[in-house]
Amino acid sequence: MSDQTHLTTALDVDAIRSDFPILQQKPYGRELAYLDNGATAQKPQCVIAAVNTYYREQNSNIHRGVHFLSEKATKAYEGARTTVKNFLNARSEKEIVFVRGTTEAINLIAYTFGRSQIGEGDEILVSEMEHHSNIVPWQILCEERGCTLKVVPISDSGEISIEDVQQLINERTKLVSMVYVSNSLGTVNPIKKVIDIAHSHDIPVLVDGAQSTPHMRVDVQELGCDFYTVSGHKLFGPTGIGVLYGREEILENMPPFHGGGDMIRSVSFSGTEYNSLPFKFEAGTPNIAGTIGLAEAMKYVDSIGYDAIHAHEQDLLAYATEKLQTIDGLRIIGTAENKASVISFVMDGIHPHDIGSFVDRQGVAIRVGHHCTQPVMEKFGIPATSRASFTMYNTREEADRLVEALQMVREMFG
Amino acid sequence: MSDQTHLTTALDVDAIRSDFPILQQKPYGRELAYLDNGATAQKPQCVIAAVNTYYREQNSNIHRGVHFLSEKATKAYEGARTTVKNFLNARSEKEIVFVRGTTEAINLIAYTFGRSQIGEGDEILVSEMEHHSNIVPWQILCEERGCTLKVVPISDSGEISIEDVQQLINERTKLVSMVYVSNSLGTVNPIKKVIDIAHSHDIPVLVDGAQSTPHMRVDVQELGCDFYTVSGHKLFGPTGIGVLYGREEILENMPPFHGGGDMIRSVSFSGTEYNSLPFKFEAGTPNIAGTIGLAEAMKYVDSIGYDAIHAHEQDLLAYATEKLQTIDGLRIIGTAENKASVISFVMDGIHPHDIGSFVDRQGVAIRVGHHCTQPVMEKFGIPATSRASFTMYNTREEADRLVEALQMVREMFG
Amino acid sequence: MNDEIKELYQQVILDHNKNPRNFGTPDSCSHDANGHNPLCGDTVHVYLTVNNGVIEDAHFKGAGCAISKASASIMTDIVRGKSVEEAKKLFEAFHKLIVDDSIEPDVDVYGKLAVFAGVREFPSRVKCASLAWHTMQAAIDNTNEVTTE
Amino acid sequence: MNDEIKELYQQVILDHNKNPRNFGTPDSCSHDANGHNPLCGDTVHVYLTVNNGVIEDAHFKGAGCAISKASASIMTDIVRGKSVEEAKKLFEAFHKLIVDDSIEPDVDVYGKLAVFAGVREFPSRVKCASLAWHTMQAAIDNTNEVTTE
Ligand SMILES: Cc1ncc(COP(=O)(O)O)c(C=O)c1O
Ligand SMILES: Cc1ncc(COP(=O)(O)O)c(C=O)c1O
Repeated sequence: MSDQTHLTTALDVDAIRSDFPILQQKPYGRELAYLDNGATAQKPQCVIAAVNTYYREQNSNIHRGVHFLSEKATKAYEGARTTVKNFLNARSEKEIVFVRGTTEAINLIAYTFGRSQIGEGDEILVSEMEHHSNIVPWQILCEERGCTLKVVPISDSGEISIEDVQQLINERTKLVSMVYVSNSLGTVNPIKKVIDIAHSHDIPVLVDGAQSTPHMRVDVQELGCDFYTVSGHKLFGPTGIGVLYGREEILENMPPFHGGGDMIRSVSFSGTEYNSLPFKFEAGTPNIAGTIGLAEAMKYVDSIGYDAIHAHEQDLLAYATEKLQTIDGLRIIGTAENKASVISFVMDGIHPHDIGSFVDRQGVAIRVGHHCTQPVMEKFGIPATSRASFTMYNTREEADRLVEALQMVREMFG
Repeated sequence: MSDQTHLTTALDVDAIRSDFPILQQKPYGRELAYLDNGATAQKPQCVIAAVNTYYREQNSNIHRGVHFLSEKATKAYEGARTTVKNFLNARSEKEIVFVRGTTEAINLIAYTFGRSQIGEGDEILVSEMEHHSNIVPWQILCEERGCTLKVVPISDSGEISIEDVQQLINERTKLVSMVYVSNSLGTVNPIKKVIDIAHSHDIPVLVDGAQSTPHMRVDVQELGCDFYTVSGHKLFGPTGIGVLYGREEILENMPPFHGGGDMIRSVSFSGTEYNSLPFKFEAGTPNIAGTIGLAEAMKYVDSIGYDAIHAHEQDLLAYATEKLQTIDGLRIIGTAENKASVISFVMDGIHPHDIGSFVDRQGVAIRVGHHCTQPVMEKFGIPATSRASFTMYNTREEADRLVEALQMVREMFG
Repeated sequence: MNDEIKELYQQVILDHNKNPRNFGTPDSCSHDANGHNPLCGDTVHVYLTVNNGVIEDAHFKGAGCAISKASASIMTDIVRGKSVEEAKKLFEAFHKLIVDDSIEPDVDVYGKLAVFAGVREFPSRVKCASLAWHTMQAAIDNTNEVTTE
Repeated sequence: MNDEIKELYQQVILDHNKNPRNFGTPDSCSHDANGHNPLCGDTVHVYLTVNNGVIEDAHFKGAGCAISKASASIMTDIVRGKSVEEAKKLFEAFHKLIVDDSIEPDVDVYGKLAVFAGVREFPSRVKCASLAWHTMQAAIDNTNEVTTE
């Protein structure tokens, strides 16, 4: 990779880095190289400030109030919903449900769509690279309802084959639930093709967007998916907030999930009427500050632009991949053709935990473990990997520092 | 009420007020009198700062990381759990589950304990003064399982009778779920007596603590309840965070709720093992900043002290009650002997919505509506009430301003 | 007293609230519908007698705040004698009037409706003012039930 | 290189990691248990031959990080010939050593275990160091399965 390529990325990384206060932290007296963005992203100052301002100037409960602060808070909250709607290009605010994150989003679908539409003998199709949050809710449902979880296998490069999807879908399949970008392998799945196949059989598709949203523009109408999930904390937003997008018709026909305030039209002991979308699925006081912070994060991402982010990340991916391969006995797990800037690797004779602790003391933050994808570990016959995941504020220098630290690990362990 | 009484309250209200930045807001150019604390409380600077600091210095995903930030964040998150444990005097951190708020807490119980322990012909006992979040989850369960929701009626003063509880409990009762402090009436229920009766029949008790925790010290061991809920945002904490306390033995025997990361010990497509408490009930990335802010809020409340808070609030309650009754045609709804500092009222010939808008323009924030307790409205034959709810930072002067504004409303509407 | 409050609660509105016109169930009607604002509990029932596309009679019943009651009262006064098309146009104009800051609440243009211009300063009250109109629309369209939220 | 890292990965530990002692399944044993650290996937199986309250033989098998392997290797070396009581006391002492900053890692007191004092600077690695010990304890107590979290 020549410097030429590097220079053509339109990102002003220094300016971006200065937007993220935490990057000034000095773990063990060293510069922080935060390469754990797949676990959670850091927050730009504008997001932190939006949360701060909310509590200092707008805080109130929403929807039912007629006073000054309540009107401010409601406007900010519903304004955030509009921002999310535009960000994902949903048709309407009715399709945007605020949840805690991807895990809650998938469980909501399992409890509502799942329990009303999927029964004995039915099948749900996932892939072998799913995060636990896209496995366990279906296992619980299957145990309760006598349905079956079918699994699209992955190849040695960490890819699914469209032929397998085609073969595994049948008249018993009631839902396809698949990750767009794998958090442990980096694989970008051909999700549009999967959706098209499923839809040709009238099967709805849930897309786990926890890892795709941080890396690429997602247009839910273009994708055509029935459900899409976002984890705010992975998208430079606050913790405890996320989005479930659902097509209006499909949400409309689902029973509610949580019962409580705001999701009802009227309550009496003789019978209760549910509210309209999206409120039907938002019982109780929501994470108001979280939604406002998330909307701010989306605006921030838009201000940088996905094209620039993507170019920058792909540069880092190519650069780091090349450099990592120079290390003795290092093997990259996940070598799909279409990858996001996530690199999992193992090193001969050195356990990922030792790698993690070691590079941490050099100021380099990576994640080690099974990344909540144990079936992937099983498939590759390893207990864990080390994972570096890059985002817009990362640099080639940080990749170099990782590589250096790994060389030291190699030396130490012989 | 003499000034003497006022002076004996140990609170330094001015100092407290200066801890809450939002109280400097000037709606329509007037001082803000925030009397909507029952809907949500404002946040002291220390809570806002804790959230801010988390994002600037500690932000990381928790539990599975070995790097600097991850260790910081995990320590802060689990430290918050210990603070909550001590605050409620639970036996162990295993009994403290972080949720979004009371609504999620009750729904979690309905989906787990409810669906595994309550079946056809069984009964659940609530009261007529429950918030919708302690009605609708049970209605959903009853419809699904063929069980029945029984209701302890309330008197004209807004109180339950222990005799009614005794009579309604029987061998079919599988759970008593009751609010400690009513959000629309202010009634403090004799919850300890209810628990003792239920326990003498071996029936577990869930206490909706959304409104009690802001007003009084709650010791879950002393109370003996099986479940207790907290909404952080009503306790001066961030939005999107709350607590479900559950006795260890009862939580241990419950099936999980959400499936996903962190709630599992191991996952494979041939079978999954769940994690130990409290993690079994905390799937996915939690609201980390929220837990840290909530812990800070609890420390703040402790630093003021519930005794002082209670004395101050009771003074305001007595003072405001007396003054409000001087207004022509004003009737207080909820006149229980044991009340928290919550006053609901109606005015002859004037709709609460008009009252709310009017007093808002005087800078006085109250809530108008059914307060998510429609059965209470039905019982009193009214569509809505106006509600002023007081907390530690409120003053007699603010109560006076409410009364003045209401007098103007009276004049205007004739 | 706050000026915007005075704008909102003009004497006309207070008067219609106290003494609503066309209040009660008529002996007969050709169209009717029930309207409900679940957030504040306001309900209104609108009864119309439409003949050859002309609203010959209009009544309402219900319980609600001053704004929603005055709105129903004035609406039923105003639409009487108007064609269904004219009534719909009035609703559109009315809706703009109560949400759009830039519109001059000219009495020559809006007639009695001009008194509702003050609502625009109270976003949470727009639904109160428009409930009766939504319900009239539903009656005309033969949708029997309408809720605003 | 960071000093604390050097403290953690002392030569002794690296050596035991590379060439673990007492590694493998013995032909016979009187007590055994399986230990598992679900967060990093470390597993260790400990086999003991206990006679008259004395641990006559100790082996282990498993996969894990350097710290957990070295810990199992050194532990099985050290407990051999010790009474069950002595082994339990050693575990207690070891646990204090790896969590308590104030304890001097005196070689005269702790012998080979002293090399694990560096773990205290790595809170997330305490479980790696103690897994083998927990598992030995479980074997003695006849609990067949133990997990740390
Ligand atoms: C692919 C994928 N799906 C789901 C999740 C779960 O997201 P959350 O923890 O935000 O609920 C994650 C995050 O770790 C993920 O990477
Ligand atoms: C008595 C009571 N229970 C439950 C709730 C619901 O709490 P949350 O909205 O925080 O889930 C409230 C809050 O309005 C309440 O007052």
